[in-house]
Amino acid sequence: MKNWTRAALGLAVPAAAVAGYAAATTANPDPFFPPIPVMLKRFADLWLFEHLPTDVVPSLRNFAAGYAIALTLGLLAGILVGRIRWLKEMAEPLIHFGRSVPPIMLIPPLVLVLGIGDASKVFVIALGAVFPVLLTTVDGMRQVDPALLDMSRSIGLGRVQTLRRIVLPAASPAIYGGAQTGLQVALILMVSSEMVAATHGIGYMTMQAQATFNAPSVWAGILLLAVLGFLINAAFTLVRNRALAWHTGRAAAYAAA
Amino acid sequence: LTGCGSQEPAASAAPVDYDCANPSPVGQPIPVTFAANAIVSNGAVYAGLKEGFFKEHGLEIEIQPVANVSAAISSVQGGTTDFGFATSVSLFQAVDSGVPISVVAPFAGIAPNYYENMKNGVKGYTTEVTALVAAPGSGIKSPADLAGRTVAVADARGQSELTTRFVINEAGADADSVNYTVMAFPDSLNAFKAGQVDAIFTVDPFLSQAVAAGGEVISWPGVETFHEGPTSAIISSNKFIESAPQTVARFTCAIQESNEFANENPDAVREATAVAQGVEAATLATATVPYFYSTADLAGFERFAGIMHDFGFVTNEVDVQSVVLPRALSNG
Amino acid sequence: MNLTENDPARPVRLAVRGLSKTYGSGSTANRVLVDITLDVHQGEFICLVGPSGAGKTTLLRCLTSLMPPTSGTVALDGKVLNGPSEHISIVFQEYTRSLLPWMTVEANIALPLQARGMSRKEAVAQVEPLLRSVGLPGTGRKYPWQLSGGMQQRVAIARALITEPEVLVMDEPFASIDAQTRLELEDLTRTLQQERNMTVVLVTHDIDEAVYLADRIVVLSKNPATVQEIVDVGLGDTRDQITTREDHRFAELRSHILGQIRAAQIRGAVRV
Amino acid sequence: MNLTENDPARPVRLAVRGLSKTYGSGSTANRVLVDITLDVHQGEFICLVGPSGAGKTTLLRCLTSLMPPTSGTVALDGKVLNGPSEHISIVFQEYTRSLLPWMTVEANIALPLQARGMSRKEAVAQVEPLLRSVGLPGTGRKYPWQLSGGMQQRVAIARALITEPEVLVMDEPFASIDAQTRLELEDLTRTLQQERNMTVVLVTHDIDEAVYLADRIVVLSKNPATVQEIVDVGLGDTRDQITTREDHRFAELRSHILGQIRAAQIRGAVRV
Amino acid sequence: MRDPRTTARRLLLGALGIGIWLALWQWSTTGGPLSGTAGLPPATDTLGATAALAADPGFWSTIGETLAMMLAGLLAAVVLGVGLGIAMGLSSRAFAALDPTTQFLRPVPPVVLLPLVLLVVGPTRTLGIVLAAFTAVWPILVQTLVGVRGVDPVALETVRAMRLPWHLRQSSVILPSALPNIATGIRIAASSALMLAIGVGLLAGAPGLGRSILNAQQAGDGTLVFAIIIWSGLLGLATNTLLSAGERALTRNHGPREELAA
Ligand SMILES: Nc1ncnc2c1ncn2[C@@H]1O[C@H](COP(=O)(O)OP(=O)(O)OP(=O)(O)O)[C@@H](O)[C@H]1O
Ligand SMILES: Nc1ncnc2c1ncn2[C@@H]1O[C@H](COP(=O)(O)OP(=O)(O)OP(=O)(O)O)[C@@H](O)[C@H]1O
Ligand SMILES: [Mg+2]
Ligand SMILES: [Mg+2]
Repeated sequence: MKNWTRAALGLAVPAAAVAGYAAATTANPDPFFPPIPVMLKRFADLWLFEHLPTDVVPSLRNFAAGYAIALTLGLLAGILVGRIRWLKEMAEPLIHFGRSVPPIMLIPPLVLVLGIGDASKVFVIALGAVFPVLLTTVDGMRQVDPALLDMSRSIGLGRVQTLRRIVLPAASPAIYGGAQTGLQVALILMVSSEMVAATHGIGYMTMQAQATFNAPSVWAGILLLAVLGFLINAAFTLVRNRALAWHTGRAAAYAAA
Repeated sequence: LTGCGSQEPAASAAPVDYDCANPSPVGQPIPVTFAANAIVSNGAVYAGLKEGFFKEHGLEIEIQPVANVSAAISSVQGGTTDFGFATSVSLFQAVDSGVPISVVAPFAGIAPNYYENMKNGVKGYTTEVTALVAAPGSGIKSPADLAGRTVAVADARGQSELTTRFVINEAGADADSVNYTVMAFPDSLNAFKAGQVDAIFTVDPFLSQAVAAGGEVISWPGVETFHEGPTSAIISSNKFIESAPQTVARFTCAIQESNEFANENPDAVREATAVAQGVEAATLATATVPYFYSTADLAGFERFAGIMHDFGFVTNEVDVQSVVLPRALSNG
Repeated sequence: MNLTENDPARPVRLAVRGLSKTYGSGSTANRVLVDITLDVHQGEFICLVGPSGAGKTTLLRCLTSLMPPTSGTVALDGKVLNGPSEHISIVFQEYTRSLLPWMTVEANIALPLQARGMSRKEAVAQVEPLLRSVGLPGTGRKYPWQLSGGMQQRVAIARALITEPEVLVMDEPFASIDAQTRLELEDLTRTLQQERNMTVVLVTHDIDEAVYLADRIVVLSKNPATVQEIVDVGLGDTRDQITTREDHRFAELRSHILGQIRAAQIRGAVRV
Repeated sequence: MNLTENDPARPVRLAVRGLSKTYGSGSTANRVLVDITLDVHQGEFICLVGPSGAGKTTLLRCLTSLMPPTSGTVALDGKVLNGPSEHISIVFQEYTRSLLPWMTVEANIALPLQARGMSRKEAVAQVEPLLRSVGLPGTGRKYPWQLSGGMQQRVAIARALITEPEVLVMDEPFASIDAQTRLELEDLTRTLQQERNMTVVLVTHDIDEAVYLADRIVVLSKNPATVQEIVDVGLGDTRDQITTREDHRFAELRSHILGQIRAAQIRGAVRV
Repeated sequence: MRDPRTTARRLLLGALGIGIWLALWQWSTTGGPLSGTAGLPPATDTLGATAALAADPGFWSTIGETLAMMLAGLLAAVVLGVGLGIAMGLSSRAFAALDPTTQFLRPVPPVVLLPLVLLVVGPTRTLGIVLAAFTAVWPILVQTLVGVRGVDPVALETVRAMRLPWHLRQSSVILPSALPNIATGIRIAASSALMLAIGVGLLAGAPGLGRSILNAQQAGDGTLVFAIIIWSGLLGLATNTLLSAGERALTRNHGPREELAA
């Protein structure tokens, strides 16, 4: 497919949505659904300059720290749990229990232990994002073609080498999928954690706007999060596509145009 | 006042011929929904329900519990519920944002002359519903000492923050220098005990627990800000008011009767609230029951709106008169 | 022609003793190998033939300790194997599935050296000469899925050879390779085996190939597999694609083995 | 011996016109097929031979429209193909990966019938006779990964045959099958082709097999592949494993083709 | 099929894991670093309250509410996520058309949408379902996409050659092959759906466990809050156990899956 067809197709859906929204808001004005220009203006006013250093940057810092912790821990724990059977059996109920507890619920008690500063927020983000990474690591490692494992044993790759060269690469598409889900969870929690016990941040601002019926600000917040999410996701996709070039390349080798 | 594009004119109050004193019977009770969170300030409605005031006016009420005031306002304006509970602060913010809602009945507030009585040390006027409590050992003696400190408030840009800011400014400090962190009352109490915040804006029963833990009340921000008047109201959407004026009239009467009953029987209010919250009646035995206004206090509303405007909580000056239904201003 | 005596000059490298293998258990049990006993000597070239589905691959997997036998043992140089040994290289029948799609050809081939602790750079440096000798010069930077089936199979062969193994186990290694290249690879294998005094066990369906390559040919029967016959080839150590194949003994052995496999086939078919 | 005249009695089934294929583009472009033109007649048995990596599989994939050619066309009965046709059955070279591991053998074989709207039960009922004719009686309830390599390959063959296709395209279908079974399957394919007047295109590395089976043999050269030669076999319609292979023309053809492949190989090697 | 001894071992080790965790909790809140922290009840108190809840029939109907929202949301998400995932995985056109939009919507935190959805449907069960579905759809979509793209290209080409009709192609190749990934996606999504089904109660007063937590929190009953948290964890555990059992049944015959762990 040509690049411009791809771009055109990709723009068609959002364009239709925007046009539909614009038409609906003109035909049927509603204070909670402000017209798009109002939204955009508020977006520019709020986020472009004034609150960027005080609210956006700290939020993103928490996000980055929490997500980095989640990736590291999720991968490490996933590998350990995936490869050490007794550990897996011991940890499995706890893992599934842990990830079922809504992380937002844990913010108040966490505040007691870690304070209302960034530590509790980073912790919550890490806690929420770690599970998708961990689970897909464990599951992805189970899906390796047994023929590859035979090969690996036969050429004398040790446990660590097998893990590094065979199991993890084979699981990498699944792990990247989990990391992407973790990214979303981290964003959700970045915002949510600022809605409870916070003094600044994107979530705090947006929640405040919601509580005061400031619809354009709420929408500006949604827009900001969507844009940030989009950019973060795009960066992630870039990294993933590079790492999984073999995967896409192989599939494309067979795919009919 | 005009010039505020976002402000819709009040609901056109087509004269309705309904007399509270002579409840006209209906064949089938009219079903209506009411959005409220289960707090003592809503107690009059719970008590009124139990006393049968709503049934008397041919209404069958279903209470939709909501988490907070903005959720209640949202659900009223969206048409999910017919009526709802709103604090005056949230109400004016909503109106300021162009949300088409109006006050259909007065509700809980601070009793007339309360501030005067408190200043004069009249018995029974030593405490109020909301308080600012400083943490032990924080060295904070007055709201002025809060400058640069962290205070836990109950809602972002809501009544708690507004009144806290007001008392700090009154005390001569810069309200902007304070970190306001939003926490639910129980959480803020725990954070207070754990030394995570310097002061909390709170209400009973957390207030007494905070004091028991060594906290010191440094201000009664509600009464010190507003002095007296209705801090909350019963609202409905303009659309509903126009489409079902009879029902609204009946509802107004029932609320007014409930309010009068509540002022005379605070214990009944505590009891009914406890049932609604699903807690032991003893838990609320000492809870402060607010004063319930039976007619809307326009002057009070106007003063509140003015303070909000001064503190930038609303962008325009709110035309209060246009958002209060005439019927709510009179009794019966 | 059933010559199974040991050659005392050559020590026993692989000793298979009473090896049996049953897949599954209970009602779905599938008895594949029964009581296989076999000695493979150092520097010997063994070809394993037998009907499809007899159990050749299963035997190789047990032989190399990739899979535990149900009973019996396999010993390498007198030590019972409990897991794959680094002295044994394997070329798998499912060669397309045994290459790593995320690694280039040269990385795939260099992998066993890295497993032995060599740096990647050093290991990769050894790849190109080997690629040339399997007829794939200049393909090191490609990915396996960019190669044809026969090319992938040769990559798998190169990977097995790179460690200069003492024992080489190959499962139908030339099945997808054209006649000409096949002859070359046969000679390459035979030459390396002679030069390095390597022990080779090779499964093939091509009887000519078996006779041409082997010092001894092991014929497996079917359902379950037992050693039906072991044939001493006795065509000498140096072979040649033209003269050896013209040897009258070659033709004799060829038709003998074909008859044996046919017999094994029928024996099996009766039991189904 | 370069006999490429068309047989006017038989209509053209598959018409390949100026077909070229280049993998990738820019600096990594790999020109594999160049200007291949070829007619395959109804009821004709074509064998495709050529060095490993020449482009045989690529040609088959373009021929069956699994992959669009870079230029040129393929027409079936005069209609240019734009996607796989239901009249063509294919046996893939990577047979282990073309069987679905989550389906039993019989479900795998029945699948193409279900594709034609037959109920699963009805389709499965037709499987057992076919399994018997490829030498796998009673294996219908097993899963592919419970079978040996050669058995899996036969399952893939059975799957291709079940629809009684008009055109059968096979990529090294007997590579992993023992000599005896291979002969039987060769005869099976040839018999079915004769009975059903089926058109067959078969890739093989076994020159004997090519000569034994084919009406015409297409020799591909390498790097990039072009049609190097098309050889008319002319051994008659009925063949026999013993008499046909003893025909003096058989030996002649055999060494001619081997020479051609060797030439193709060398031509290719020079260009690398 | 599975050895009863393995099952016993699993149960035993699982119990051991939970035991260790509880012991740590108890120690840290009674004698350890967190002792005396208000709002952090010791394990014993919490477990007592947790057990007491089991005897309350009203609590079970609350759980039922939450489960109903979660399941309905999850179901919608599965239909939507798997459908879109397959479409985007198989058709580059569909991918090009939908990918930017999903990339844009995916990171929007559902909690931010809450006030808007609340406006339209109110603090009802529907609110929970909509938000649960909105959250759950993304992991399912992502994992389905991963799964569909991971289908062995040779297998895919095989069925293309057979010209399998669309539904057969899905049911015979795409779904079975992508199933392990889809199952992982659903398992991850289930906990997100549960989180939202509870969250809407907490943040907006929709029915279910969240509202119970809200009430407990407003009443300042920390022990009860933690007891309900434990129940939500148990609920997640139960959902996961069911889902994995289903997954195992579905992928039973996918091949000789070798246990990696020694
Ligand atoms: N996806 C791909 N990308 C790039 N090059 C490819 C790809 N697939 C095949 N090739 C190249 O195309 C050439 C022909 O491959 P093809 O599989 O058609 O050969 P073949 O004649 O079938 O060989 P064999 O007999 O070994 O199966 C090879 O040189 C191979 O490297
Ligand atoms: N995982 C398994 N589970 C059950 N049975 C199996 C399994 N693997 C192989 N078998 C059976 O064991 C027998 C021998 O298989 P094996 O792969 O060893 O045969 P082979 O001699 O290598 O055949 P080929 O020449 O076709 O490769 C076959 O009948 C096969 O069905
Ligand atoms: Mg085999
Ligand atoms: Mg090929």
